[in-house]
Amino acid sequence: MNANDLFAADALRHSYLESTARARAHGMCDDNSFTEWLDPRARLTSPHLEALDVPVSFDDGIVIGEGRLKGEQIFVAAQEGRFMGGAVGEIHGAKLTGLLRRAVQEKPAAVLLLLETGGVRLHEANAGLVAISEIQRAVFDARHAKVPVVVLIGGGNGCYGGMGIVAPCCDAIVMSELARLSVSGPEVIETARGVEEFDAKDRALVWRTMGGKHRYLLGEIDRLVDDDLPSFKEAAATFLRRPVAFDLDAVVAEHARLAERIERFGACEDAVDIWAALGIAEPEQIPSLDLEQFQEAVARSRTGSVHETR
Amino acid sequence: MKRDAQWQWNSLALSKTARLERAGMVVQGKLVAPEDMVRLLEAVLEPEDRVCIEGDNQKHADFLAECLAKVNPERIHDLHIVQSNIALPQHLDVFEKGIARKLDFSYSGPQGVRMANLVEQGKVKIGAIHTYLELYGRYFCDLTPRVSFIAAQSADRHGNLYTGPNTEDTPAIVEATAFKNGIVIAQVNEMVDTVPRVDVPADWVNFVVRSPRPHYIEPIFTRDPAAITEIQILMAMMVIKGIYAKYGVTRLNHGIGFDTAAIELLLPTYAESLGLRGKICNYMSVNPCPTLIPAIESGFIQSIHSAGSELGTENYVAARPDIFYTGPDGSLRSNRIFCQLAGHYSDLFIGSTLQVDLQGNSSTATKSRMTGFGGAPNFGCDSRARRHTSEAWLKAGREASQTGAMPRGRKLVVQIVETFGEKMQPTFVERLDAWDLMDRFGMELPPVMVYGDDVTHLVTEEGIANLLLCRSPQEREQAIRGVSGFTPVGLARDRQAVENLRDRGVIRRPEDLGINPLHATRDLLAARSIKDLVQWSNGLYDPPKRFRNW
Amino acid sequence: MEQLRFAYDGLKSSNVGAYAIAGVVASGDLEILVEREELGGRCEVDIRTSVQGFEKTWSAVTQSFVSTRALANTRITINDSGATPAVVNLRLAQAAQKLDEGDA
Amino acid sequence: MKLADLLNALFPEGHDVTVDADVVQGLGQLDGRDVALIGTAGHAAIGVETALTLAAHVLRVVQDKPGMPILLLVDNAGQRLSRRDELLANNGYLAHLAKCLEVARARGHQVLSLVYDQAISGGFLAAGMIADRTYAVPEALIYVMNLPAMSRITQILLERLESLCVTSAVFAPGVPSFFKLGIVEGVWDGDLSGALRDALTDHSKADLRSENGFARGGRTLAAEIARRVQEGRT
Repeated sequence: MNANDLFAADALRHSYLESTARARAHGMCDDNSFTEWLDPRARLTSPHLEALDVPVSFDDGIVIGEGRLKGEQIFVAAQEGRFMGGAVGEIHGAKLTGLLRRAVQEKPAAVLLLLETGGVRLHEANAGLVAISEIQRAVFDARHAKVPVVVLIGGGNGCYGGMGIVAPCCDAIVMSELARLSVSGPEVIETARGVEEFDAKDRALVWRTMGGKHRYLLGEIDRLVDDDLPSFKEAAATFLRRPVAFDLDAVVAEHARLAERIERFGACEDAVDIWAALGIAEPEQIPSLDLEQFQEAVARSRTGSVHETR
Repeated sequence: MKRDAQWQWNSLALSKTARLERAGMVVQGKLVAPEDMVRLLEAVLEPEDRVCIEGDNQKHADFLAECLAKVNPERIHDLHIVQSNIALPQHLDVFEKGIARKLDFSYSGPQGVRMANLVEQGKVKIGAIHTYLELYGRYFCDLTPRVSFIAAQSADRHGNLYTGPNTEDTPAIVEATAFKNGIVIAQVNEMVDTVPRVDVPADWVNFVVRSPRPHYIEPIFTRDPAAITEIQILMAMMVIKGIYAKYGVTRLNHGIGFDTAAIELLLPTYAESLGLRGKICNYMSVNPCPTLIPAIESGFIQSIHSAGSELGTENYVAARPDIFYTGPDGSLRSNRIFCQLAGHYSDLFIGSTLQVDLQGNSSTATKSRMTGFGGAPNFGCDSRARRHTSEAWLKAGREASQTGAMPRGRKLVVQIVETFGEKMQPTFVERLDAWDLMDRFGMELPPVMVYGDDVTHLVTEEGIANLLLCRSPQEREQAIRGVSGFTPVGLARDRQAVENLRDRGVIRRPEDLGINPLHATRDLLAARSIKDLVQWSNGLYDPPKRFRNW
Repeated sequence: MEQLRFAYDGLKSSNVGAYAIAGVVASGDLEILVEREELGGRCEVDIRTSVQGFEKTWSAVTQSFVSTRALANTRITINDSGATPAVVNLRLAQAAQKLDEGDA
Repeated sequence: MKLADLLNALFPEGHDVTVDADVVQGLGQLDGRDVALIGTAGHAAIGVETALTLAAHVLRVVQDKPGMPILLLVDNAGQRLSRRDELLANNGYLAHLAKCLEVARARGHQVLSLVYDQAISGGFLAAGMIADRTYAVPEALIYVMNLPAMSRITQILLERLESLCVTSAVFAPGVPSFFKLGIVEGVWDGDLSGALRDALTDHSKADLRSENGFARGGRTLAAEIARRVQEGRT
């Protein structure tokens, strides 16, 4: 028997986490419909990295372009988490900003942001920081233009730093439980405040504090999906041409939710305490549940507003 | 001449009695309070005693090691430490302070650099570096401990000990000590009314202390499938098809690196697709490494004996008593010595190394560290005393046999390495660093892990060299160069000779085995993450928190 | 960083594919861009590597790779972050295969 | 610059400002009209409560004072580094603050920010750069991360980073770098109320930071690359 025949079925399980940014971008689009913009031949490598004798990449760590999803035109940007941790530099950021600005003009059915990043690329610190601010502004402009901006987070490095702030500025967030979303990373907190504040090596603690399941239960994200490309794609498709209201009523409602969160959970020591407060039976079991079991546990416990986002 | 009638034949027993009497001034009975332990040690120890501080791969008598490092060096000095694994800082503190002077050991791992420095300063005088079997063999010969510090999970008030799944070296240590009038002191994690099973009977144990905290234990054999590379997968495919399938290897021992983890994770996928289930990897001598779970669950591995356990696998092992050796209580009973023995007489050993020379000698020694041998040499050598036969053993023997010689089998000893290691260090070298280490420490031999004449196969990303088929030292050298890739050693190959070896099947490239390197992707792994392993185990495997990313 | 350049002559030619990319610039890995380009029949290889002093190794690796393939009039550009020859070889093969599949 | 001195210099006509738990809010009078003041003091580390309080002040201005210009007063130590804040999703709170300010902008409020003391990383992003335009006083301290920490994380020698600071605005901390990159629109020195008056005459909402960064020679690539993508020259 040919080994590769045997695994044809297994290969259908394309892990999102294990895929490269380029493979993810292709994977979010209908077959062969993705066209990359400023592809590697453009050789847009960072002069700032070069000045520091650090290896560069032809795409500066981000793949952008357009494709079709369920037949509709979409724009896609995918950060490569394995290059510099997906960190945002000058070129990297400008590619993403340009894509969002183009969306304002062309009005695709959605812009998908496949984020995997530690935030600002320290080697080009100031340019990276402002790039994130420009991305944030461009996201808002796309939303004002009624183009849904959908964030997908499923990479091993999570989505941190300034981009962790940008993500909730978008229309919707889809995560897998292996993904993390936060502003400060555990190592940063441990370095600044000590291991008693946050033991970054305790991965179980890291994930229940910042991982996909907790973010879902907190109401910070819209969908929790399995770690495979088709699941992310299906989830993304549900937001096509469905911009979320972005006006005074929306932020006032969000304000009330966030105030309530501090009130209800502000004194909780650990995520498990929050889950218990949400009325989940056996909250300590949450991390070990598969997606289906997790959804059941959440449904059973739903005390009214377990899950509600922007 | 016959000794006279006045000769003392029970001096060891008298010494033991004297020591126990001195101990009686410190403690009543067997149970010792932690705060009395240093005083107790000062009472029972004497200068120049041979002492074992149980230091296995998994469990460590760390509290007792700490106590020993606190005794007064004026009273207790020049001890001779006989111990398998120097893993904790306290193990070397006793030398730094002059409490101990001489050392016979097997393995020093993380303490290798500090050890090397202490040897150079003259604070540690090395007797010899052993394999586990050698060292424990000498426990019953010329290195019997006078006092042994051991670690166990629990004890009852009589002193019966339950070791937990990491029984490891405890039986050998206690047997040697207790039956030569030595003194056995155990630290336990908990005192219980009844131990789950008796691993060490109470009358072999002199003192028990409940350690203020559970003994040191780390999941040192857990390999996260997420870190397995495509190159390791390619080599694993070659091993499965070019060695396991070819010889029909049913009994074997795996090293604990990522290379062998890759093999384990390809069994339910790639090996299954080759129709090899039931034909290879039936019986293994190896710790319950989590990466074995898919191969067990899919019906490849039928039986595993382990030298020690691995954190997180307790419930899984207990739920698979047909596979593992477990006690009436359900938990694993491991034993380093028996596992070494089983592995020694099995059909194949496969493991990795840091350097290989042109004769195929391999070493994990580097210039700055003194790490020792552990168990690999006993697994990784031909079993010259083997008399029973097996398909794999006979086939290897036939390949090696010269016309007219007495027919016999050969154990397959496989070294699996990438041609370049970390930081572009070439694995293949003209001269092992082991020679420099020998010079630096005045050793009598270079510390070779596996001797070239024991190695039968070298596997690299470039191919498999079957050294059994080499008929001269020159052929052997070219066979090794022929799989050494782009290292200087590999670039210096005689191309024609290498092609000839390839024609004869001495060297086999992936394409010769029908393997396309581009198919060596992580999609072939039965599990690509720790979480996948948990799923394979139906939730029975409980990974330590540092391995969780969910 | 060290910059290395090699050029090879006398290779077979092919028109299949325009460009292909394989690998990622991550520790111990590299990215390889392969492009068809009129180069007077040559195959030109440009390498930027973070590991100094391995020119001979790179020369041997690329030489052995191009010699068996239809890579006349092809530019190979590499950003390396300390990949071993084993990984370099694999990524080269992956890039070549993608090129042969006419992938872009 | 001290907050009290700042307010006196900005609003000689008068101001009515309270500071509660490092959160500054109130009104300043300029040419007879009110400017809403929202911000932080005392090098505030911005955690969930701070962000939510700031957002509440923004929403109150939007609801009660339609069209009133908002001046963000920036002095922070970045986002608060704590496990508890991350447990509650500090990123969501910081994003909420940004969204409230964006809604204000969309409803016609001018939003300006002034770094009067220090602005660091995520704190600058969420509570400063979100404005239409950002300004700074000359003695302000703006940076992403201190150099020793940066050296540790990037594993680049501190001396090398220090020498890079001399030549590269992309890298060097400080107001001049952030001005050169187009991040800080202008430096307010001397007549602060005059500077504010001038700034309030500009009602543009466009994000011209990369263009300015290019014109000032600090960011040579961003503007052109973003434009290339935007215009489809890909």
